Amino acid sequence: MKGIKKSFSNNHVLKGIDFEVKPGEVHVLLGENGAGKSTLIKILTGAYQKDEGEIYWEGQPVQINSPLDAMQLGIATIYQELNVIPELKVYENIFLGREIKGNGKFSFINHKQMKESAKQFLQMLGQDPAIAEQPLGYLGIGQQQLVEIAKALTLDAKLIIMDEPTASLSQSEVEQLYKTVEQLKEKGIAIIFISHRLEEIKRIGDRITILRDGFKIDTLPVKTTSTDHWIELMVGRTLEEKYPKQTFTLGEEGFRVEDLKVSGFKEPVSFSIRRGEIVGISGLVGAGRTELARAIFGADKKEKGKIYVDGKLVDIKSPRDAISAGIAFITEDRKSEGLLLDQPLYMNIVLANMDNFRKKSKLIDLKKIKQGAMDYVKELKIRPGNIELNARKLSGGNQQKVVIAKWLCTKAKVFIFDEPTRGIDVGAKVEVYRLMNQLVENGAIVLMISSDLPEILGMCDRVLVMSEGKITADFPINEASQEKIMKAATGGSN
Amino acid sequence: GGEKSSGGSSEKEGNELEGKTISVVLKTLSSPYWKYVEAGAKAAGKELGVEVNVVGPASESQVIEQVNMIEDQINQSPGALVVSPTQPSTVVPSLEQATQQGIPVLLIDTDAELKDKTTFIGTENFTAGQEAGKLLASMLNKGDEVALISGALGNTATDERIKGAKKALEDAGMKVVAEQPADSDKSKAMSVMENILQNNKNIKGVFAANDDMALGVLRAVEAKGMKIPVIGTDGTVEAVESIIAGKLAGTIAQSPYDMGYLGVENAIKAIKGEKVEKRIDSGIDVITKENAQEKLEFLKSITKE
Amino acid sequence: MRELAVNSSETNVEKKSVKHYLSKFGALIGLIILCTVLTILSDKFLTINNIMNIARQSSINALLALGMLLPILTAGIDLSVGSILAISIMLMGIVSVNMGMHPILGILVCLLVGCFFGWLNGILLTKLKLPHPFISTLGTMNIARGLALIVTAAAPIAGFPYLIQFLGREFVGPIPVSFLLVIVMYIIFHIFLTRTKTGRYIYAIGGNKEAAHLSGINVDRVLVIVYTISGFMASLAGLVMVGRVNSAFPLAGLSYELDAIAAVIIGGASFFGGVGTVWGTLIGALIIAVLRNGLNLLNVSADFQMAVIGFVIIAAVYVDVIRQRKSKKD
Amino acid sequence: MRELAVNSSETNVEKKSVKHYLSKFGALIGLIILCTVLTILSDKFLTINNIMNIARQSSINALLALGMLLPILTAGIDLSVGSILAISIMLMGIVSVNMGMHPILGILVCLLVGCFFGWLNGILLTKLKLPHPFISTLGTMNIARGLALIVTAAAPIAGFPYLIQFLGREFVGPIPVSFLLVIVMYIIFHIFLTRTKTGRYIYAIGGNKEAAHLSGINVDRVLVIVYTISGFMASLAGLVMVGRVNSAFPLAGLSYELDAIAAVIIGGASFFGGVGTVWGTLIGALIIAVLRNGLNLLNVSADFQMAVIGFVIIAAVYVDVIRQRKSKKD
Ligand SMILES: Nc1ncnc2c1ncn2[C@@H]1O[C@H](COP(=O)(O)OP(=O)(O)OP(=O)(O)O)[C@@H](O)[C@H]1O
Ligand SMILES: Nc1ncnc2c1ncn2[C@@H]1O[C@H](COP(=O)(O)OP(=O)(O)OP(=O)(O)O)[C@@H](O)[C@H]1O
Ligand SMILES: [Mg+2]
Ligand SMILES: [Mg+2]
Repeated sequence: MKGIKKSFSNNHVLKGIDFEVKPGEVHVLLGENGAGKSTLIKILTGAYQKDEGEIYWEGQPVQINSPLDAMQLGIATIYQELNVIPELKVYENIFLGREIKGNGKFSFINHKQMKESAKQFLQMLGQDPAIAEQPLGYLGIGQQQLVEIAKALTLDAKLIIMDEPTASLSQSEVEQLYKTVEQLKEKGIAIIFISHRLEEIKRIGDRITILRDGFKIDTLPVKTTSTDHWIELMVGRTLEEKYPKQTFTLGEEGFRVEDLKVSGFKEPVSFSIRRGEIVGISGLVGAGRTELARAIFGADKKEKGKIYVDGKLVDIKSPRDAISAGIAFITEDRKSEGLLLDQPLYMNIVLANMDNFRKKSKLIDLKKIKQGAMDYVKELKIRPGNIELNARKLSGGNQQKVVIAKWLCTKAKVFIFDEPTRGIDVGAKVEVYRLMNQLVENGAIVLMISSDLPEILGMCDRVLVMSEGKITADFPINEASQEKIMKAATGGSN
Repeated sequence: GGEKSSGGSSEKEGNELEGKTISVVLKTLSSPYWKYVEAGAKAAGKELGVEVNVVGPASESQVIEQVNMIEDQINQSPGALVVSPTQPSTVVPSLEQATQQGIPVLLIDTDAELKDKTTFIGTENFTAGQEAGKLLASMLNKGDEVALISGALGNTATDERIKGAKKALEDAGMKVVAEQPADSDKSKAMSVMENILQNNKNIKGVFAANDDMALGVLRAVEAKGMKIPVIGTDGTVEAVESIIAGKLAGTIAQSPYDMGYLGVENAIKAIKGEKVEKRIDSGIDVITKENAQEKLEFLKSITKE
Repeated sequence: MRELAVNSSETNVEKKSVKHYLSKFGALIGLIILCTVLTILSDKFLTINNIMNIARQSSINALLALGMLLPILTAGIDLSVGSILAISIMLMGIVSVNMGMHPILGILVCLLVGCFFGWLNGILLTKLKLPHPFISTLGTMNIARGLALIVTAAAPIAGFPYLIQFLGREFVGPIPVSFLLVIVMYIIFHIFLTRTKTGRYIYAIGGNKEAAHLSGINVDRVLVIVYTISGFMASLAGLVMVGRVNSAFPLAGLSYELDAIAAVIIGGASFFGGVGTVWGTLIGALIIAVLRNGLNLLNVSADFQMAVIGFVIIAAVYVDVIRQRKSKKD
Repeated sequence: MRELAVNSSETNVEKKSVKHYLSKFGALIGLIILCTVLTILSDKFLTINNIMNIARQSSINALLALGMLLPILTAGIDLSVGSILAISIMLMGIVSVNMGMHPILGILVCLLVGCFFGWLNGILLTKLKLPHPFISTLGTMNIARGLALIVTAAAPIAGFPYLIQFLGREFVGPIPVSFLLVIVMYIIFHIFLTRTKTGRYIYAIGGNKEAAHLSGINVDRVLVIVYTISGFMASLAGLVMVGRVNSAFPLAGLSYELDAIAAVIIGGASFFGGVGTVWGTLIGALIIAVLRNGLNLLNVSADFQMAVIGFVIIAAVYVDVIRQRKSKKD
């Protein structure tokens, strides 16, 4: 790609990017949220049209006007935002657009062959092949992501683009993915890999291109350069710490869940959190962590269970009750559960706490809302910082920050974060971590569900591990290690 | 066949008719006009001792629904069928089926080209329109401008009335300056008339293809502070009351009650095998201030039941 | 207008706001084009008298469309408005004409009946959990129409007292009271939708029901309110209609839902919810009324009218589409 | 039925499949309940004769609904089917009756006109980028109806040749040809929707348009096909109607879109696209036809019928909702 430029309205996102990928290499794209990574690859895949510049494929200039053009060249893409059809079966999603048909020109789709082939690919990714025949909408978001990966693999492409594929995967799936990437590399397939997880870049990347403010800063070999150097190039300054963990003295118990049971769980779950600690929940995809959080929050029915906030029993039947009890729930899927994509940022931010922004007349105080929203936009460094913009127009990471802002705005006492740093850049992650520190310091309770083990180990004081709807382990952080957690997560009882 | 069906309103049964029922399928039952037909048919059934089922779709636009109703009635093997077709040609195939099964078919209000029909009872809508046109012309001077308000597009009954009125008015030397549809809807008629008056200040009289529209037109005319004759068709209570109050100039009634009554009366004759006239005129009433009171009392007496 | 003024004061977002404003009232261009063409074609069109005619004629649909905007904002629909209108005015007629009770009581009955059926729509949708309001409101549409026919055995009711006729009939100077009512209701709804919690929740639910629920919004409650208001507006439109024609008849409002929906959509609202404004809806209702009025003035024959209306609906929306595409490019 | 058989053979997913099957044809329970009640209430209901009546009476709506299923699967709608039906049969009448040309030519004209207007809907939607098919099809609905009125100055056409009447009129043994046509078309559509690429793409577009586009599906092309087929089915339904009543009239099919949409939705399809089956739609169409027929047999008056139909629409869907909730709990 040469001299690629792209702007939305007056927002110049890409200001002339040159970029190349060689067969058999894993080329990583790194940059802050909103740096234009996704935009760049969407131009390559025909989802967006470039304003200027040229694209060469195997030495020849090519025109890519639609996703189909890209596919026909042999470019497969896993987009940052899930692009799946919940109503169709998993195997149909995998072969969408490239259904297997019989031999004749007018023959019908061969469902049987598609199922079998899909099962193989799923097995390759370490998944239960039986899910091939489920409607995709039944799967959790992590498994949906894996389906997307399987979809790209079936294309038999020469270039595979992965835009933050690991963001919603847990450790074991990530390992599986790394293996798959290695295999692909060996076959001489080129891979463009976007990620905010520096450890993983180090592990699988060959070269790295860093973007900032719409410019390409540099392309470096991965092995011979340091992550600190990348960060410096990426944010324009150095970053002292990736996990700015602060320890506070433990206070009294602030949040307790007792004998909570939801329909999918084998046994009731209990745990409690004291003031001053951050508790993490780790586990594999589908372990039931999100279900647990949803049940606490009143989003799903619970069969039984008691919840105490500040030692007081609270009756939670709906998210509304939960919010008034002082609980906030930062959901994992920002697109379907978090944002009003076609509403301005300020509405998104104040949505859960509109009461605070009303005049005596009970009418909404728009000025106050915008002011309040602006404060959070500044605090979380949401970019672009225009609160009138619709949420849809933000990059993935910035959207995530908007969701966090919404919950900060409720001034809750208990914060449940479900995959809070999914898809946000290192700089922003540190901001989120600082924020957690700050919340804890101010007496709030933080419960963090995360599939990112380094993050759990780096930020939590205690870690709970879930497996198949049970809590299988409860470690203080100094006793925890990747291996121990993984063992507990895969069902090992201790 | 002919078992008693559960929905019938009349329990009395004539012995000589051996429990036969008469099915009456009308264009609709949702307007006063068709309610009068129903009242007439039911009254005849009561007096002559036969069970009468009167059905009709919820609105006059449900053409195929009416055909379905006819089929469903035939399915119950009635002694005779009395039908008023919304779209005359559409009922022919199913009515042919009835005549083939030996069920006498009588048409009322609107005729259809059915070979073996027993009779047609009614007045042509064209004639009714003509009468209305004559009435309106008698209130105006040669060369006056008039407007016509028709029903929904493609509604044959109201279209025929408009054609008749137009002919009579033009024959009498009037100038038709506007002709617009108002879907037999009072409120729409008012809007349409307002718009027509906007363009044609010299209109001296209006004919509307039914009374509801005539009353809507009247509102528009009155709102303008004008006093010109408005003629409707059907002779509904509301229209007649308006005539008595000196507002509506007149209306043409096609004797719906008589149509219903005669329909059932002749159906019984047909069942018994008696001779029935091939064409029975149910007559037209021209209602103006002179005879309105009398008409109103009659209408009230038949709807009370 | 307000919106524009507020935003313009903040200079840094000014340019965007003008665009924003245009994109909000895009259908306005369609309306202006339509009026220009009609002014050229008929010298009767641009007269005070005729404009007041249009104002009156648009008012029933404008009220229905305003009510309809709410369900559509929540990604729903209300097919029952025409039927609710009918049953409301029939019962008002029975109370205030047939039974001769006080007109105020009649008006109350009318509006309460509208609210009741609207509430019923909401309850069917949220408590019975019917999959889409199309079903619940299609059901109520039939039930209410059936009842309207049953209550007086299809007989119309005339001779309403002055107080009931007031809204639909009187003028303040040259301006029909019904249009003043429209303006007042639109302003109230504008404030309701933009400045109250429930109003904003309506947009939120339309934008993302799940996110709204998880943000602590009592979605069911808001939906019940939405359909109740829609029913209320239907009965209010009925009240205006009764005043206009001094009678209530059971087939009143038949298929009016289509015009109301068309007004909302022409006015820029989205069927997928979350997008739409009251002023857009007003313009949508005016486009439809101007069109009907203009074609009457031009004495276009009825069958052609139909075809022309179809064409103009498409054209009006298309103008909006082109304009939006352009403003995006700039 | 097929689905069940296929799935049952795989024992490990058997239990799920039965549930799945039930959830697909949930409306079936509603239909069975309805039939049982009617059999008890009327001894005429469960006769061969009457069942064949129902088969005939349902066929027009069944064909329209089958066509309507496609737009709804793509999260769209087609309001123009009734009008397309009308213009198709009017032009067929002009060609084959008024001009006396060969009946086959008439049939061709009918079907081509249907395809043309459907195609036009698709083009308006995809090329003019109108925001929602509600607009484009509302436009065509008016245009086609206007044209149907214009072509013969609103006069009906009767006296069609036998060949044209064949589909709507003839019987094979006791079974009406029109119902056989329905069965054949439903089977074809079932295969089309489940076994061809375009068929699957229709579901994909309804499920997630953006994802479908990014998967290399030519969304616009599929949408044009969808609306063209819907138009085609409207004209096919028109052909059956002409055969049944031996005449074409310009108001034919007025407001049929509502019944067709109701059939699709009662049959379990979702307005948000991606969900729905042909067999569900067939059951939906049958429920409506059985209901109307039953009420006629019981001599229920039209106003009560209306109220009852409203009630049953809600009840039928509610039965489905309860059943689904139950099956989810198990
Ligand atoms: N459809 C759009 N309309 C307008 N602006 C857009 C659109 N899509 C993206 N942008 C803007 O383009 C910029 C780059 O976005 P992009 O999604 O490419 O960032 P990114 O580097 O992938 O970030 P992240 O790490 O958060 O995914 C952002 O400022 C975003 O707001
Ligand atoms: N709507 C649904 N229908 C059926 N099964 C579901 C549904 N939603 C989730 N599941 C299943 O429930 C299990 C628990 O999912 P949950 O999302 O709670 O897991 P998790 O630990 O949060 O994992 P993730 O990392 O994917 O968020 C998974 O096996 C998932 O496939
Ligand atoms: Mg991105
Ligand atoms: Mg989760």
